[in-house]
Amino acid sequence: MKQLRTAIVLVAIGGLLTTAAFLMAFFTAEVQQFGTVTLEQEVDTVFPVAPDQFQPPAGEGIAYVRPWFSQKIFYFHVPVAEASFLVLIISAVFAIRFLTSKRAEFDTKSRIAMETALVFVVLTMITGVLWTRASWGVWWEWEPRLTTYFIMMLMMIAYFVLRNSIEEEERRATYAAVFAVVAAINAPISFMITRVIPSNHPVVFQPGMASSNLLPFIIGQIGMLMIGYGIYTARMTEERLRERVEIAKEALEG
Amino acid sequence: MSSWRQFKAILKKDIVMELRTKEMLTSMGLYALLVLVVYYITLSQAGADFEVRRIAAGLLWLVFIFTSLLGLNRSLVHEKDQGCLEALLISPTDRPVIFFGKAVGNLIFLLIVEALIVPLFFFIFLARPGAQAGGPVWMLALALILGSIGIAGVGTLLATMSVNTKGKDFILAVLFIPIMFPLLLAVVAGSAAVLQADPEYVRTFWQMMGLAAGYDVIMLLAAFGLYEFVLGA
Amino acid sequence: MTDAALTSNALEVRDLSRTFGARKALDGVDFDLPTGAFLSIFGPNGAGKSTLLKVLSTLTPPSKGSAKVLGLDVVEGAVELRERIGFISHNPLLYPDLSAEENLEFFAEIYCIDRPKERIRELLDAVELDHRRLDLVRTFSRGMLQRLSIARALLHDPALIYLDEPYSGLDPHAMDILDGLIERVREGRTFVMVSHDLSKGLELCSHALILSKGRIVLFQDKDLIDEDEFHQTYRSTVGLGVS
Amino acid sequence: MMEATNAELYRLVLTDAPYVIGAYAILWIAFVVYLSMVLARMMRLEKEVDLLESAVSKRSGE
Repeated sequence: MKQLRTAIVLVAIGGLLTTAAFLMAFFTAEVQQFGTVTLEQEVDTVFPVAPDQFQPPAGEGIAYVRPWFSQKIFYFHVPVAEASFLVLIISAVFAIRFLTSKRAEFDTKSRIAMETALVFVVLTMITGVLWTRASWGVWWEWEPRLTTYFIMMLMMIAYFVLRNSIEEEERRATYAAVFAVVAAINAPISFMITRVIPSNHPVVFQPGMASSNLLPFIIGQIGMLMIGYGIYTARMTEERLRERVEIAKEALEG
Repeated sequence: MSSWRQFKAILKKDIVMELRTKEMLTSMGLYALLVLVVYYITLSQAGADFEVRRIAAGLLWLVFIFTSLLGLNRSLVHEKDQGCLEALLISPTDRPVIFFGKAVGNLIFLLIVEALIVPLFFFIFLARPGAQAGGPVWMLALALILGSIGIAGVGTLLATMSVNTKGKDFILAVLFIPIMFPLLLAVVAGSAAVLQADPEYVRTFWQMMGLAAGYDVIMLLAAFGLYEFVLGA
Repeated sequence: MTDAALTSNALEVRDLSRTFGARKALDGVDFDLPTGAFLSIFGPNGAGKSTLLKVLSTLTPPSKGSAKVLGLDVVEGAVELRERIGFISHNPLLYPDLSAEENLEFFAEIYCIDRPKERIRELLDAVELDHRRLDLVRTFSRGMLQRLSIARALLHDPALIYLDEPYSGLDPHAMDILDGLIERVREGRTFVMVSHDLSKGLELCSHALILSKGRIVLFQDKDLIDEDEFHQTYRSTVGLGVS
Repeated sequence: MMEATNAELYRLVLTDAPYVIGAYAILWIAFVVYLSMVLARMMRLEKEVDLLESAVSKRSGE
């Protein structure tokens, strides 16, 4: 089981990298700022005093910069989200290869990639929801990215609903591949169009971002991609086993 | 041009059949009217000072998205029922001709239903004394046409798949609505801009129409390219 | 056409396979059929009969091997080939909400036939439906539907006609009419029929083919067929397919 | 006195902490659960394959 070993190694390294990113996010990454907190009097604290333009009128207390802890979700949320996007595209590429070659293996690959993408999209949704709750105090906000991922999740669920409703194997594979391609074209359009409508989702990834922030992000991203590939490999191994079972059963039954 | 002749034949056949049975138009039209009744129930609780105009665009598109599901399904079931699609596939008809024949037919029926429902919707919900006037009608018509093109094009592709599945209507809705999401967002925003006619609405409108047109072009190309595979399966 | 005349084979199937994953719908099918022959294909359910018909009628490409129909490759010559084949199925392939004439007019346009009016009149006469030409197909009986469906298949005067279980669901009278019609149009045409009905299939055919699990079990000239032996072979393959 | 207000500052700032930790926890738990499900299924399949394939080879050996 060479593949299974590959999968385990990938997931293990991915796990280490994402854990490293997690720790770095708290210990080495620069804490980003999110507004100010005003206290009645000056206190002895590590929190820096806010710039002058945020200070209340004299005699009404002093404003401190508020560290933005919920931003730490970013080191996980964004890698997961980007990985989900990438895996969806990979699934669509396999779908196109299936359509042009009609070989069943590409259908399986496309399906497993779609399943991995669905796992990632669901996780993006969950972390996104927790982020909105932490930052804005609400559980759900119809804002562009959350909405896009919601739509992506619906499309991926629709993909599996479509598969389940067709008996004939080749037709199922073809329709699923066509839908995967349509979904992969549609996802970026949704993403773009939800952004055109004004919204308040933060753009955390700014060009001037400190390298101390960039490093854990990149490490987290690489780790997440490895986990994604590990999940994909593990599922493919499972599917191959399943095929062997089917072939053996058929051979036994005549 | 033989393709042109085949295209006309497919379109003419759909129209003759529809004029004879009036199946699609009555079912779609009636369904739309029923939705209007449900809207009345919904809005009756909103209070007298509620501005229906603010949500009118969304309500309008809601009717069309669901009635179009009904029509798309019907239009492909006709082809599927007696195996006629197979007869077309075995004939020397290019696959894109079949796609455009069906899609244009669906577009025509959808536009007819829209032409009936929009004035009705306007008189029931929007024509109140003292209500502010919206933008010009042709702008709304443009939004309706751009939206309907996308619905008919992508819908024809998805409906051709869903007629071959168990539980066709449900599958079509599940596939269709998420795929339609960007287009709906654009045309609802565009129609809302026209209906509310806030200052600067013309700019928003054109921006949204640009997005809708872009979606139509991309998705029609995709549907056009993928239709052959769907027919081949 | 010249190719077909040259080789005088209507079908040339070479090592044809149609697979999907581990499933083999067709597995190394290989045979020739002379022009003007009537081939009956038998086999249990799932033997690959309809897949073979689909490949030969250009609806699905082969996974391996090749098939030439009327001298044209089913993949490369698909468009040209479609103009020369007709299809009669147990489904009428007609629109119920159009009249007989309108149905034929529609298909005449699809096949881009010159002077469609005369051709349609002629065919409706031939299948004895002239008096019902303005009636909706919805109101037709099963036998009338089948007759009209033959008229539809003959519109473009195809050189080769596929018959997919044409007798299923027909009453004896309609079967007789269908027999007569097939007999009348048989001249100069090649036929390929898929059937469950052994006696009917044997009666009409000039060549018989039995498929089982995507492979050819038997392919014979009718004159060489010993009927008892044939039934024996068929029964054993069907029996094999069931267990 | 000073200590109290500093603590207050931390309290104000750390209200989002549970959500951050929660997000990480859910992610990890999800991965672990999903992968162990896959592994469990795979182990079962492995047994089935062994059983079936030995049966096949036995039959073909006969």
